Amino acid sequence: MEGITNHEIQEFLQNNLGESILSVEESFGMLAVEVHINHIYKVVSYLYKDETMKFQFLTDLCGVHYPDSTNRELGVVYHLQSMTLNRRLKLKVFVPVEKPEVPTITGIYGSANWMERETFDFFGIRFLGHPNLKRILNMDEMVDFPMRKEFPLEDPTRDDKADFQFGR
Amino acid sequence: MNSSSIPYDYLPIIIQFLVALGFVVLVLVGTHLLGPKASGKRHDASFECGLDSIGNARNPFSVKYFMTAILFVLFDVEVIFLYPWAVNFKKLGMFGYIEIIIFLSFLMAGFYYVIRKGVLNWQQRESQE
Amino acid sequence: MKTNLEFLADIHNPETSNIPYSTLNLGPTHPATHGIFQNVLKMDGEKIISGEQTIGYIHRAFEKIAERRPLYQITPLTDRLNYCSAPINNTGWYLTTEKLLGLKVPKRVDYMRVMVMELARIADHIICNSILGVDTGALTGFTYVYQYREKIYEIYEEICGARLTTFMGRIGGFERDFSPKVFALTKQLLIDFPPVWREFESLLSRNRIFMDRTINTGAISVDRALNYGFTGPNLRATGIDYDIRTAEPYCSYEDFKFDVPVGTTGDTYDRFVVRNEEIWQSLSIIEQAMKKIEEMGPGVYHADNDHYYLPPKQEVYKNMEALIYHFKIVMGEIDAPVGEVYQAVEGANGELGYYLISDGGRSPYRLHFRRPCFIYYQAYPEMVQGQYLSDAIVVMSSLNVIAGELDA
Amino acid sequence: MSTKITITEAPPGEEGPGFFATSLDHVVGLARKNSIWPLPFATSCCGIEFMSTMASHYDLARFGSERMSFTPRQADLLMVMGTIAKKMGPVLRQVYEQMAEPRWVIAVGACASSGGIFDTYSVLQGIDRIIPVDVYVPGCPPRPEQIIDGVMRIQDLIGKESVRRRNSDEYKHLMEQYMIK
Repeated sequence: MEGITNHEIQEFLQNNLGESILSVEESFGMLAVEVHINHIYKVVSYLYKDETMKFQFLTDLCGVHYPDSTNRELGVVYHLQSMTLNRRLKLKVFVPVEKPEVPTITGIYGSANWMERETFDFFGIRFLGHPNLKRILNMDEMVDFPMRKEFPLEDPTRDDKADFQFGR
Repeated sequence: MNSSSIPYDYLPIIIQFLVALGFVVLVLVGTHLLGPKASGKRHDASFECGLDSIGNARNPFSVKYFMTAILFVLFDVEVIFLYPWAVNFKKLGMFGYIEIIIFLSFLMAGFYYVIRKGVLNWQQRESQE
Repeated sequence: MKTNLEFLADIHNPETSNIPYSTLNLGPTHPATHGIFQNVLKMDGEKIISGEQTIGYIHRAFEKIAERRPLYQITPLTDRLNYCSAPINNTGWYLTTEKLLGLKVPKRVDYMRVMVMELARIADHIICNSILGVDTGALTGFTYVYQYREKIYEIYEEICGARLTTFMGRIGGFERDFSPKVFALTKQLLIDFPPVWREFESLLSRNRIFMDRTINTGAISVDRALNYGFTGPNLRATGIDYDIRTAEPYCSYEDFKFDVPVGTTGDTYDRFVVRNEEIWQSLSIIEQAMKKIEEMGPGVYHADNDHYYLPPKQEVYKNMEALIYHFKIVMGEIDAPVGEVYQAVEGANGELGYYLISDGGRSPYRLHFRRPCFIYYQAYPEMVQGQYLSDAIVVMSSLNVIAGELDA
Repeated sequence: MSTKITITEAPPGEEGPGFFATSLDHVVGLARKNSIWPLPFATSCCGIEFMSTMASHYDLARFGSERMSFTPRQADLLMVMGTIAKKMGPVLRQVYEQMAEPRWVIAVGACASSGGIFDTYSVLQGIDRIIPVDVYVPGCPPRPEQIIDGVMRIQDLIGKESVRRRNSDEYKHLMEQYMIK
């Protein structure tokens, strides 16, 4: 397909947003760019406004939890897409679990509203400046964050799979 | 002797009336006695798609609903007046025709007033937020 | 003393009239929501001022379950995402895992998958458009056309035994070849269905009542749609011809000739007509796929990869490696390679994406489903503002929001 | 077409020229049994299978359930179809409590019966934890024939139920167990 290749994107990122890019790698035909936490809003809006790149569609936004990478435990992955040039790009941001704060991008993309609420609901990553940051899928009374690795999957009230049933 | 005033000629009608009345009473009383009752605070609360209803339902609502309803009643009654005319408009001939035209023109004038006043359409009050 | 005129004038400007806005709860259990999500609508009489949604009433933690299951056991989860078109979700998941494994799937399997996916798209659009008819009062359309969804169920049963949550196919292909009955049933469908669908279209498309109810209700402009992350028929209704089958052809869609229907104003009528036209395109794709499969004749129906494709049972009894692979696959002891993959598939109501992070273990480290209706349903209050309540019902039904996919 | 057609036999009772007498329970049971108005509490995949049951191919209307009532007021049978999350629990309980007596409940599908394949933190493991259930229909999703079989099981229950059952203390004890006043 015509449109820009990953290599051109990499170059563009290096010379325009060089200081806020921490690392770039390519997997399965898509660039994964790790961005410094304070520059994420700048990078996303730059890519949005830029004429040559035209990354103007937020495909997806989700959280990831790496419990054992110190003070980079919680990550947020943004999938951007340029429909006109038919190219996808993945931005990653990592924050420590003690201070899980990421600036919101609902200003640029209206679709990020619920996706950020879902990421907060699952991982507890607070999105600063989000218009209405509260739980979206789980019950409001829920205290802890279910998608973190240490949270158990099974329903605690169910005892038919408990150990004593199997003589353990 | 066909004097039609002897009461027993009306007996079938009375029996028919009693049967109908009896059926209604029987069903009402029967279901009241037979049917089980369920009542309770939540049971008697108004159905709000599964949630508890907030606020009371008696606060004032837009007058446009009331306007629409009243105007419907008015023009519906007008149509009822047309029935007797429609049944024998052949016999009434030109006289009946003129009468109806006058009757309808009065109501059409009222209808024209309502339309120009814009009572029926909801558009006027544009949303503010 | 207020004259008659001033009294009526009061009604029309809100500052003076002290009538508060009434709020209506289009709550979880409501026939119009086709699923369980809640809209609290603030209304001025019949006109909607603003809406606020609450979802998550059947949140089942798919992504948490997916982190504890080997790869092939995640397919039943994908069935239950958009359960009106389960085969598309299944095939999307297989494409993701095959991309991670670097598995090359033979051409014939691609065509079989395309045929199955287009059948699922027709089934989903049948439900969406006929229920849109029901919501505007035309119940006969639904009962008449729903019969052909049963016919598609019969084809699914012939392929994989299930009607709705199909678990169709395996990583690398299909469990068994399509029996001749599948092709016979599909040919019969291609003969019976078009006249019925033409009749259904003629029932609604030029129907005065339907057009009055749906034309420019819930219209959304192109840039608002893109800002809200619209994809699929809802985005194409606004005029953008973005379709993943043409933008990033997967499963050898490039061998098929079909065009992408596009609307103009992005209102409910356009969404209805775009879905109608997509059914015609899917029918022609199925025809092309069947012709291509018949030309290739009976042949291989799966990629031969021992680690992920169950060896045939006779082999398992006879030779040692097949027995070991059989055991390892069934017990889920096969470790997936390390890597991060994002594979998007053109689902029936939008771009269904699978973002899979694998750390080399047997189950994914993190699996995120890009659920189209979770993303575009955010725009509902903005699309419905200033419309009437009856328009709100029709807009919600034309958006085809599926609760299973909404709260995955 | 199979020629074996079973005609439902009349309830036990005295037979005579031109009249038939039987106990009140049977008559009321017969009437209730063949006019059940279901409340389709359809939340997910089982709901789509219920649409097939109501559509022309499987047609639940042959069993007297033509009119689906989406409000609990005019509903006899609460058919809970699909996964019930914990967030949905209070809603389901409210809808059940607002139904008029006599009321019956079918748990259609594995998710409604026992939480099904979703043994997760957010799913209610079976609706019998919050409301009493009369018939469980297995399957994920159950085929329309299974749903119709569930409705027929309910019809047998209703046919044999005595008119005084809802006032009996055994039923009251059941209600206390679920804290339903």
